[in-house]
Amino acid sequence: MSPTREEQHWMYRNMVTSRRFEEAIAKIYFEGKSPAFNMANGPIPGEMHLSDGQEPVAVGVCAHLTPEDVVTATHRPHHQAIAKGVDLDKMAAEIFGKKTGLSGGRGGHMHLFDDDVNFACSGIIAQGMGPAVGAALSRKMQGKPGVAVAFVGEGAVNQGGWHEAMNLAAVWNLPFICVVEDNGWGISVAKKTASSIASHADRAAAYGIPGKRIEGNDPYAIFEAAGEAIARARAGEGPSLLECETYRLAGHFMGDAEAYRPKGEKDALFEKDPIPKMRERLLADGAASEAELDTIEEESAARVDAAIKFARESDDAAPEDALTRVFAA
Amino acid sequence: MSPTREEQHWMYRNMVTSRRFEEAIAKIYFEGKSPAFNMANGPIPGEMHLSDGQEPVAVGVCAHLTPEDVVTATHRPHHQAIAKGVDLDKMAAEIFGKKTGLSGGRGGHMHLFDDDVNFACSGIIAQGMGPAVGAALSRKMQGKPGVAVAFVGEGAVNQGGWHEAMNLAAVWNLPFICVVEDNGWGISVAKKTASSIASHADRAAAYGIPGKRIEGNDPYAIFEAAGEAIARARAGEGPSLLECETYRLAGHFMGDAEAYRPKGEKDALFEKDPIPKMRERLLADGAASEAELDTIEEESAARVDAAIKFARESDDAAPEDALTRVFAA
Amino acid sequence: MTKSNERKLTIARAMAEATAQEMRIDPSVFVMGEDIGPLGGVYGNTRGLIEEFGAERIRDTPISETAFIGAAVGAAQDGMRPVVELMFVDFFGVCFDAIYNLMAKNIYFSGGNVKVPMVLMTSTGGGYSDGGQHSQCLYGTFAHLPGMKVVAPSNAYDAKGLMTAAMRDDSPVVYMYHKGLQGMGWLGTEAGATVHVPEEPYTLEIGKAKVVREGKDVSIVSCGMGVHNALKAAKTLEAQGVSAEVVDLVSLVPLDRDTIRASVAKTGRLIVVDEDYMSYGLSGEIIASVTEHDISVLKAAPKRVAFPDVPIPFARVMEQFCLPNPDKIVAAWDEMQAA
Amino acid sequence: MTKSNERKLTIARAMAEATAQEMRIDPSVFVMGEDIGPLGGVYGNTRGLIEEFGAERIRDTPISETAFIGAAVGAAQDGMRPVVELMFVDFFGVCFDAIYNLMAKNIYFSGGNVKVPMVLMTSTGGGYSDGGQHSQCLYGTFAHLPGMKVVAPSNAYDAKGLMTAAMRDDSPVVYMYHKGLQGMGWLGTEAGATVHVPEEPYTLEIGKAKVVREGKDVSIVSCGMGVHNALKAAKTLEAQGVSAEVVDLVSLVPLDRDTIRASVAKTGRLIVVDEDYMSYGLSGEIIASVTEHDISVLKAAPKRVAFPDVPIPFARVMEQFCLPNPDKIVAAWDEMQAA
Ligand SMILES: Cc1ncc(C[n+]2csc(CCOP(=O)(O)OP(=O)(O)O)c2C)c(N)n1
Ligand SMILES: Cc1ncc(C[n+]2csc(CCOP(=O)(O)OP(=O)(O)O)c2C)c(N)n1
Ligand SMILES: [Mg+2]
Ligand SMILES: [Mg+2]
Repeated sequence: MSPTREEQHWMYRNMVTSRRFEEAIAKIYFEGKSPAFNMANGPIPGEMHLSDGQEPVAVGVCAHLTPEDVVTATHRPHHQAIAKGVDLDKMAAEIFGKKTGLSGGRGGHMHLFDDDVNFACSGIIAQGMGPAVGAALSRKMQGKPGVAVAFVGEGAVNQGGWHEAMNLAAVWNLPFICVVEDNGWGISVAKKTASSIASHADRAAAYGIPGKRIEGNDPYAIFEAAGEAIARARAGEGPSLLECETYRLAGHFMGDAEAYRPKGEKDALFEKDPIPKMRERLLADGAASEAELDTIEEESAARVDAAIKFARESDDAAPEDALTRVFAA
Repeated sequence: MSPTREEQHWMYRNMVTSRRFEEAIAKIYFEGKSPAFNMANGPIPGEMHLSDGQEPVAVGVCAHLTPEDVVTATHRPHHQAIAKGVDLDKMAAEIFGKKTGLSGGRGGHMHLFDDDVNFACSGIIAQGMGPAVGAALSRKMQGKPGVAVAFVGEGAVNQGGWHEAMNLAAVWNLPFICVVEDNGWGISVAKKTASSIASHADRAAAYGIPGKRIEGNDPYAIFEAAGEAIARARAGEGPSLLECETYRLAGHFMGDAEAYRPKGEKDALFEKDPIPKMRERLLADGAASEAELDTIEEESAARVDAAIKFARESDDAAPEDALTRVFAA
Repeated sequence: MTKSNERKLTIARAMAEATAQEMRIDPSVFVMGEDIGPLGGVYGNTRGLIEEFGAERIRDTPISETAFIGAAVGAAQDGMRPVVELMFVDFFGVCFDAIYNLMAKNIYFSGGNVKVPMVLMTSTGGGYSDGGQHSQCLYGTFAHLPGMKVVAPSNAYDAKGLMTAAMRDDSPVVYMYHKGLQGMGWLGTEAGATVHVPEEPYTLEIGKAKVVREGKDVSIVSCGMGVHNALKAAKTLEAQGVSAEVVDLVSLVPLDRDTIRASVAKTGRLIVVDEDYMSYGLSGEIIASVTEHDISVLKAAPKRVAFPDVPIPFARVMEQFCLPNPDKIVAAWDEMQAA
Repeated sequence: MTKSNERKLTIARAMAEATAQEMRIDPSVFVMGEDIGPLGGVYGNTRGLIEEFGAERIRDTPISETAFIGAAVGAAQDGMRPVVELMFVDFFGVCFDAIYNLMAKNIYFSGGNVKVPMVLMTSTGGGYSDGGQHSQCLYGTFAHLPGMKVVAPSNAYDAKGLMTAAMRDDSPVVYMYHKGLQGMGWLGTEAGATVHVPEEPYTLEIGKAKVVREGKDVSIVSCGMGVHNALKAAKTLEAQGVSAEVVDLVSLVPLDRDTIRASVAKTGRLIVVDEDYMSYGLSGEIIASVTEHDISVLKAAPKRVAFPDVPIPFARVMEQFCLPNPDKIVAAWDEMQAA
């Protein structure tokens, strides 16, 4: 199952949009944070986890999803949010803590909720697993279409909640897919320090479900594997586990000095940046012309600019609104 | 690795002692609880989880252990405590809530701690996993001999903490063995309702360690498999996972009507009671004479009687001692 | 009501009845938890449901609290109204992240764009020698953390009304039922909890306390089992010519401070009875809520009769030594007079 | 001490120094947690340790808090003295069973036959827009449950003494350090937390509060960051002719009620400052501890300046609106006068 030309364009567009978005965020993040870097300052305060380099996973999976499908993501959610179609204006505004943000500034970058496209993320490792399984259960019980995908990092696979949710999804045969983004690191802890086996796809055997590892941060291969898993889920054949090798081109969070990385690792990763690679491939395959790609890139940049502008120009959250929306209206 | 004649006698003795102990407990448990059964009443109040039928697992594993090895057990701990050599007088007294109990009545049947033989148990599912892994780590770091064994039920294998501890033991290559007592039920929930695969031994693959399932509640087969796993751990070759099929001849706890069991299941289990089976086998193999077995049985009964007498005759815990021993002296 | 019209139910049956009635009218309600199917719940509160609604809507789960409570959150956000059971509140430690970081916060994190209509039922309380991991109340633990409503009925009438209200609420409700009130014979039960329960569905307002006995000399404030202890103490005190008012909190979150304050304003004295650990919990909150509002109403220092700050011991004599009881409440009154 | 003799350390460095010194003399001490190795702890409190002690004693763990905290309990019972880190206190929900049902209770369950000499370090606090799962204090949550000592230093001197005391204690100690005091530049830091720290090891008695500023009109009681807010408010009040005493709790468990009561007995007024959620927590406990003891000393109703009962919002203006600060403390004094 290879992506069609349109799908390839969609994938490239979303990868570029995500990258541009993060570049914009990264730049703004440093406003007000120099000369002394203090996370609390500037238009975007707090922790910031960028997903540069990990875009292939988001687009390879989300290319198969519609707004009615459910996605839960992690503390590193931008690429997935964008690929899932989260409203970029409101998302940017949320990251800025504005009134017009997805949740009026209550959530922030680690708590992006867009009910229109069934997207949510959260800040505790493996936390999205249960809710995604529950959404899958809900669809099955209601007889409504839709699958649920939980994205997690490779570090999350050692968390107890991950295991429980996998077993639950399997024993109830739910339309659920767990996608592991293996960027090799959990903050400063290397995968081999944390996990007793090399490929988490092998853990699928513990649940009697298909497991597959996709090497090389390759959007096409991810597209193919995700397509199979999602089709399986839609057909009522139950959950799957995918582990995708990917690259974290940024630090764990902004401000991370990354001294824990072996020398040269970062440079090697930059050489494998998936965006120029996909561009080359699109051209080599004749799947897109230079002009088409330029247009996509320009449109993506414009889209991001508009979202950032919207966020910048929106009103700050109202302080006293902090006390509202604790309970459902 | 078959058990020697002495080991076979030891195993039989401990199985019988455990069974006699539980029979005694079961009888006394009902004192003061009739005509109306009220758990709060009688000389042994509270929940009571018996292990009748599960003795082969305890003896097959503990035959390889010395007091310096560490065992953590569950809410159903008597057979393992006995096989690990926990002081039977103090254990009985603890179950009665007496001053002379292992912890002076503070713990009760689900919280038996005997530091002399490195035994502990607890009431939350899979809770013993972390501490056993930690004890294994402690031995490795201190360069002291000893392995750690965590016994859990088959229901516990779906708990998050189980998974985390397995991975941790594996990634640190610790002298740790997890023994799953698969009695087919977690209270009223059948294994196949709860677990997505039939044999939990297959979950060993998720940690890159050996996993083995032993069918038939067979003390000899368990002895053999446990012997290998423990030898491996002692040799510094890391953790193993064993799942032993076993039978719960009692209810989940005393007072359980067991209406959830399929018709006839209980009767079939009673026919496979491992104690008469082992007696027959010892005789058939010429590993013991009738007289020897009678002596073992009599001595076991006498040992249990003495422990019960000790417990009965001991002073009640002092009420105000409830306020002491919260912190280390 | 005449005796013959009475329809006495246990709390267990009241909860099951409320659930069944709601499930009949609302297909989005379903139940998940351990042993809530064929067994009907260890504490009887789902008895009969699987027979009527089947295993699709009454789901026995693996022993995986993080997964199934997390799944309830996901299902609730997706249009269902799950009722989940945490068999003993003592087990909250294996799954509290799903409870307090997801269930309780997702409405807020979403700015109100998602609803989390779910009920988390959990058994509380000791007194029957179940040891230190099966006997706690943990009222303070749950009530301290924002985003969940918390109720704790003391009788079957309230239990049914709260259960129906909880299932209809678009916010998460933690429903803490006390094992000693549940009406399971094998646990012993407080007779006063088994009361008349109307057949038709009704709701109790979450967040409203009840004055269950009027009095003028002292306010005894409690919830769950403590209410029965308070009522017994009030009887003893009455024989001594002391008129005790008893306030049943019913809800811990939202906390009905007005009713508490009004009662103490009237009586001038406060005794809080709490089966949960004493420090940093319910007893302190009630006292602070009164005193921060107005200390001039107090004729004596407030008192608490609470579980001391020790793990719950197994031995009967030790556990009973620690638990609140009517005698201790009366003694608290006596000390107040002596001071 | 002359300025030149001063040896100012951040709390992070004070903690790391105490740990290193103890590790040098006690081979049973070791450290486990996420990112405590080469990274030196996200909050710097293990910096330099792996270089000196190696990866055998300074162990980076998988993201498996239940396993490694449970393992610490097992190792502690087996003769080791583990120091474990829960990176943010907000994550307690994934592992609280290991903490409160094992670590905190095993001494009691064993009747004192086992010791559980371990330290659980965890970061607390907000104020830098880290959102609702990375900014909590949860003092009340930990202090409510019996069996763990709980400390919360406000400055580097106390931090070192408490750390050494905690490692030498045979009971489990929860060590709650506040991110805003830690001295990590990238987080901003309260200057008052970075103070002179003697080089040689020393211990602070766990369970002793400190009067960090004497006064006679009002007692402001707090811990951690709140102490600095209280001191700033005291300065403002001083300019208005009001003499505020500031009590730093230092330990939450055991709670030094005597020191608090003595202070309020002297001043007659009480303001509790608490960055944790208001209800059912620390602020209520302090007020209750004073009022249950003797209400006659109080000249006004006690006040609390605490985080309101809402999840912690991300947006800076919202979070700052909720957090305690010196102005709110001064306002509490003003309201006390107006009442
Ligand atoms: C339960 C829990 N433990 C620890 C953390 C702190 N933490 C945040 S991100 C992270 C690393 C996660 O690694 P991984 O799952 O591989 O995701 P990545 O950051 O690489 O995308 C850790 C340990 C957390 N948020 N939740
Ligand atoms: C975390 C947790 N969840 C639920 C329970 C309640 N509970 C006690 S025993 C039990 C069944 C355990 O099944 P299994 O692990 O197979 O052990 P068995 O009882 O069969 O020996 C359950 C669910 C508990 N003690 N802890
Ligand atoms: Mg990673
Ligand atoms: Mg079982």
